[in-house]
Amino acid sequence: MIPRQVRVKKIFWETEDVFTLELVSEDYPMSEFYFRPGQFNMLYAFGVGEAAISISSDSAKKNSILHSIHKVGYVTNALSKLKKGDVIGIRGPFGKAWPLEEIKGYDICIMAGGIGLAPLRPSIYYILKHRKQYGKFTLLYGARSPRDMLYPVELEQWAKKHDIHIETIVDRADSMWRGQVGVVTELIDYAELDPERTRSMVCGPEIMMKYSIDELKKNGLNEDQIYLSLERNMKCALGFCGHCQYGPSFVCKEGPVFNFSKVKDIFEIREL
Amino acid sequence: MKTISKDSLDKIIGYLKYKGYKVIGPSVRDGAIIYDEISCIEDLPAGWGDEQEAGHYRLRKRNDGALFGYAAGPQSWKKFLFPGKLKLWEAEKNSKGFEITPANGQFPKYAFIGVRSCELHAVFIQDKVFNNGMFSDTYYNKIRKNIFIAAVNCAEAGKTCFCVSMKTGPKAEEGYDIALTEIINQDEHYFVVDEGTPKGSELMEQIESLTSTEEQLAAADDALKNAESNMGRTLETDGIKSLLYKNHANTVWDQIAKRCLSCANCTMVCPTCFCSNVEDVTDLSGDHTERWRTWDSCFNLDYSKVAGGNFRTSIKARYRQWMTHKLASWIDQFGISGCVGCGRCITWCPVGIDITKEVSNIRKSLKN
Amino acid sequence: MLSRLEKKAKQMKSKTIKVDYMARVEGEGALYLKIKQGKVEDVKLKIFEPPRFFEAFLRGRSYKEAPDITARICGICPVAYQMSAVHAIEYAFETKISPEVRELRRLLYCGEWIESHTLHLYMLHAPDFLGYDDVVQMSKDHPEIVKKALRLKKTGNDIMNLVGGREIHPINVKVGGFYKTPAKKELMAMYDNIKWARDAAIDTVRFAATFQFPDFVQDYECVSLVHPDEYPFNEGRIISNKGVDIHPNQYDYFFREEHVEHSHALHSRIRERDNYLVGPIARYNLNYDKLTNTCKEVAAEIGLGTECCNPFKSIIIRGIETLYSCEEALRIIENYEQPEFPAVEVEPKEAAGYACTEAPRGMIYHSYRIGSDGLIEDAKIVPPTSQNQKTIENDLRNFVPMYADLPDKDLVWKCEQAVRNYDPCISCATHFLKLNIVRE
Amino acid sequence: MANKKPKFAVFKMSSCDGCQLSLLDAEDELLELLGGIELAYFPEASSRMLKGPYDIGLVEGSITTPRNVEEIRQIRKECKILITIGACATAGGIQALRNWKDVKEFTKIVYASPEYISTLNRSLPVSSYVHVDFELRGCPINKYQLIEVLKAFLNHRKPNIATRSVCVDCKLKGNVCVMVARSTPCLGPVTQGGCNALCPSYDRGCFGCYGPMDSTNTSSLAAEFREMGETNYEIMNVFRSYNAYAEPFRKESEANEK
Ligand SMILES: Cc1cc2nc3c(=O)[nH]c(=O)nc-3n(C[C@H](O)[C@H](O)[C@H](O)COP(=O)(O)OP(=O)(O)OC[C@H]3O[C@@H](n4cnc5c(N)ncnc54)[C@H](O)[C@@H]3O)c2cc1C
Ligand code: SF4
Ligand code: SF4
Ligand code: SF4
Repeated sequence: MIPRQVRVKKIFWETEDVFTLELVSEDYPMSEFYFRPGQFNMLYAFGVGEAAISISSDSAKKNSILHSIHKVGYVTNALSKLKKGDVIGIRGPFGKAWPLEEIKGYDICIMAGGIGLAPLRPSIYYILKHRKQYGKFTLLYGARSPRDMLYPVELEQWAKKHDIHIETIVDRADSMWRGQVGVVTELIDYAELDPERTRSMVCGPEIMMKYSIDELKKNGLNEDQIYLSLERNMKCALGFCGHCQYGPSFVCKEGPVFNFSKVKDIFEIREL
Repeated sequence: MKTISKDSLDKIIGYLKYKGYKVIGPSVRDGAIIYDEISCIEDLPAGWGDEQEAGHYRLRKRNDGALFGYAAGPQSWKKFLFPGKLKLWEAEKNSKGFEITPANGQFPKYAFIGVRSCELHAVFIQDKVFNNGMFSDTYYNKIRKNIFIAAVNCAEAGKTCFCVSMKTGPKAEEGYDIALTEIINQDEHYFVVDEGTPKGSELMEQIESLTSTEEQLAAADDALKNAESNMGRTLETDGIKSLLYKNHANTVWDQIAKRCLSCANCTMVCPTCFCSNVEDVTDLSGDHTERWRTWDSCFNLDYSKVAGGNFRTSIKARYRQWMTHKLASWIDQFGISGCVGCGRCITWCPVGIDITKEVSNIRKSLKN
Repeated sequence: MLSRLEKKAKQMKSKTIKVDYMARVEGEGALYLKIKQGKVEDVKLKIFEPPRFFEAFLRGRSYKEAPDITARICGICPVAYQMSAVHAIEYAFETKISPEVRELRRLLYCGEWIESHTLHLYMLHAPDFLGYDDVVQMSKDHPEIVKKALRLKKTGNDIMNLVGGREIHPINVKVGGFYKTPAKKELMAMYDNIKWARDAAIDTVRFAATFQFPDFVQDYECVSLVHPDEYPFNEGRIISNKGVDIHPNQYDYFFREEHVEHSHALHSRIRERDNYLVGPIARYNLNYDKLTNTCKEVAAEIGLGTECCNPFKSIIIRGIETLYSCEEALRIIENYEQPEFPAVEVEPKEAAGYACTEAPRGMIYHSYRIGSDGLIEDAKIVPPTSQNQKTIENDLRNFVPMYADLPDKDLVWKCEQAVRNYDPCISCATHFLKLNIVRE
Repeated sequence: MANKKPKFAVFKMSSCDGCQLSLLDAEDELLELLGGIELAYFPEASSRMLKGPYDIGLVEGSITTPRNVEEIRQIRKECKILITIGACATAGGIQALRNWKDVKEFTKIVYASPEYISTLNRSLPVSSYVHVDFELRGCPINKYQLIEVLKAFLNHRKPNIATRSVCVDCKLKGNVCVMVARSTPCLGPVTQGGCNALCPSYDRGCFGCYGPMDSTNTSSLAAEFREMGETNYEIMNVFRSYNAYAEPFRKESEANEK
């Protein structure tokens, strides 16, 4: 339960209310912070508390780690006020990662909503780096508005430089937006999924995930071809505090990434 | 098996104290049997029994002077292994950032006197919880490693007990250092003692004892049989997991929700419930901070809150989570039921909601 | 030498002084003074604290709820309220409480007196004499005194906490006794600290005696409870130095609350006579002989005498009463045996009950009419501040001419100080006072 | 915490003064607390009355007069953070009992010349008139909770003020339930903790002075009280005390009116 200390190397704002922390350690070799895409850390703001935050950097980059954080409450607010050189606590990494090994050789369709792109970014880096080992690679991403879109510059670069098909959509457009308006599920036709060959990873608000999965299933994907990352209240991340229970699972240990077939029976039960 | 006189129990307590144990046992306080530090046999609830029903508890005077003639009370041993409030660490700001110091842990050496079979099982269950395969809880394990357990077999069952259904009693089968069976007849009051570990045997060597006679062993057996035959309640566990998993939409939950207060008493008294919260506190300057762990409950509304909303706002969903966890998902999580049939949640629910009855209500609802 | 400003002030013929919000008093009050040619033409101690209708909503409630409800009249002296209610109801039902419970109740009073007197003395009133805005400022120059004051105050609160459950709105008081009585060893745990507090109280009296007091002696009709054996807290006859000697059940006959035009406030007065004084000075003057020897010695040491008619010196008497409370607390704890039952059975019946007790700031009166079902049919409560209000105004009337020449700022300070002599608790007073909604 | 001391103010509406007294009752912490802030406005304790704006304002008392309404609107403008303290400020307090009665009638009972009394028909919480940043419960508040709230706001962290039942505190304290073991009616199961389960620790039932917890089932508890022999009238009164106008208690008391 005792956090280690890391230093803020950089803090920058992705959107109006999402910022990214770049963290480095002087006391420990950075290898101790090695993670697999999809895992998360518990970040501790001194005197304020902890929040579970996914790691959003490239797992191959060995000198620092990144977290993209949505400013929503006390802890995330405190983290947002950090300056270069400040020290925070960190525990982790925790949780199950995206099954990047298992899905090698398949077409990949990522569906992300809002801040949900952050936990998926390490997977994107990984797949792009090992591009040949995967089939067709599609990213469908929806945000509330153009200004809420995460990593817009990077998205553009990926699309330009790499073999990845990216489609974006926003709930509400502004005058600058030339793209599509609507919800992320509307993008699925662009993916031209080959159901047999496709594996999908989904992350975003629970309601977005529900409709995305419905859509994927309609396009012929089996439940076990879909992976999703869940959020629950989390206090310890060690499987002791009980808060993150999701039916028979603890999200901190057996999740946050689940194969959908494992949770399909309970996914639609309200207030589980 | 050995037989010791009633007064030898005092010697046992004395010896344990001499060995540096903090001896914890039952005593009477505020109209109930509670667990607290004891110093001699006089502290035990001699001649006290109890009368329990759903939402009802009264002490009852017994006429036989039994020291362990009561059923499970409002407290359980979990309060020693998994304290309600525990400081985890504190931290101080410094020029480098801050420095964290683990709470300078005091890990008392406890001797528990009077642990019932169901309570032993509850400890086994929490052993699994706090050593979950990936992580183990420091405080729990440090304390747990050093406890001395003097179990007591039940000679009489409470009206809300159902350990037989849960296969957790009434006989203490393992995990104790010594197990006592209290026998009282017209002119004798003695204990039949079973040594469960070398630690237990070492203790017994210091205590005057005789080898138990056939008669004494038979009396001990009868006592257990008596307990087994007068269990206050039963819970049908066959297929319980799928029963609850499949019935998440059953109207029985709505019925319960009308009565359940979401007060969390059931989870507080349950010997296996393990949920906790953490609180960060700071001093005025903000330079010093502490992290505390406290008992939490799935009945508390905040428990399932996240920044975007709350996963379980209705009382119905919270009760369903609790009962489904106890009796079904616990099995998936830890390979064992989360209920040991002690009946505490039934007795200490202010409105007397009865887990055994609700399970049977769900079963009945399927027949109709 | 008079300063230029003061000279100028002296030349001024008439002025109006307004204090919109009296500081360091409990509750919200305002002061209005009209001075014409050095004479007070009009004086109003105004209370704009909103009314809270306690007497009205006590109607229809069970007698059992009275101690909890009446406590909420005032967070400053809740014990006096709930205890007066309890005594009045026990009088109605002819309930005989056990001697142990009676002693414990006195102990609870000791706690409230120590706490409330210390609060007023050091935190609200002493800054006046020493020229500070508040105790925080004062603590910068006198850190040791303030620390000691806080510990003394805490001693009172500790007693209230243990005996009453908490310091504000205690929960342990009930008709017939207590819900739960403390064990002797719990009381003994406070003993040494109360001994310390007794010494601190002696120092307090000496400290207060060093203040500068205006030479302002008044002829008051002092009213307080008087008990044959003890300094009054919880019972006794109502006595005055001008001939009143009645049982509390005759209160309504002898005392009147009158409507006074200029202030729209109810002022208490003795029927057929005039205003009167309740509180520390009245108690001291009528009960000097019941004080402990230490109290008398300390009073003699500082030259206080057996009677005091200078309201500014009430601060010293608060110190002496604090000392008395410490000694009384020690006596009670020494002799205490935990009673077998925390309360006696109470049998409600159709009856009326009356009681007076002594709040730190003066005598409080409660009367109830209760039905056979135990429900309250009518209640009347007269708090100390409304009894003193007319006297406060009189004091100002007489006091201001002595200082009418001071610059406004200083005069205001002096006037406020004169009001604070009474430790007025406007929060409780207002439940019974008319309020003038026009704020000047 | 910023280097500049935050400006701190305490205001009073209609109340008994007990909650603000809690601050002065924190004898052990008072000097440290007041050393860390600038006491800009606290008439009960200080003659110094600085003008706003204030960083933190505490408000005690309910809104019962037109004057209160005016004041609270002004106070809200002047306080960056507005915290209400006590049952009066958070639920209307005991004076909200008038809300069921004709105020004119009440006025006549208490005052000889009712025409001078100017009050609103109802006693309402501060939040009925302005936005409140945090509500601290209790009649009176618990001083340790108050200090916790101040520390939390000064350090921009979440105040550790639980909103769940008194029962949890009772169990943490090791109390034996008065309802189960003595059949004493107790509002603990529907009342927010914070008092450290005071009344049950003194062998009496909770009477709800911290107001309703975050999710109440008052009708189930009322049914249990009825079972224990309480009359509807008694149940009505039990819910109609210091937090009478807090919605769950108000509704339950009304449900038992006849
Ligand atoms: C596995 C996982 C990965 C996550 N990854 C990210 C990420 O990459 N980026 C991101 O911005 N957010 C992420 N979140 C969500 C993030 O943890 C919450 O938004 C954050 O905890 C809110 O903390 P707060 O104190 O700022 O919010 P507040 O709303 O102030 O929280 C107040 C209280 O609400 C409760 N609370 C709210 N949300 C949570 C939560 N999720 N877990 C525990 N308690 C909660 C707590 O009791 C907390 O004390 C993730 C959550 C999980 C479980
Ligand atoms: S669920 Fe109830 S009966 Fe089962 S172990 Fe917990 S308290 Fe005992
Ligand atoms: S089941 Fe009973 S004890 Fe548990 S939360 Fe509901 S009412 Fe409370
Ligand atoms: S137990 Fe209930 S009534 Fe008593 S102090 Fe606590 S909240 Fe108030």
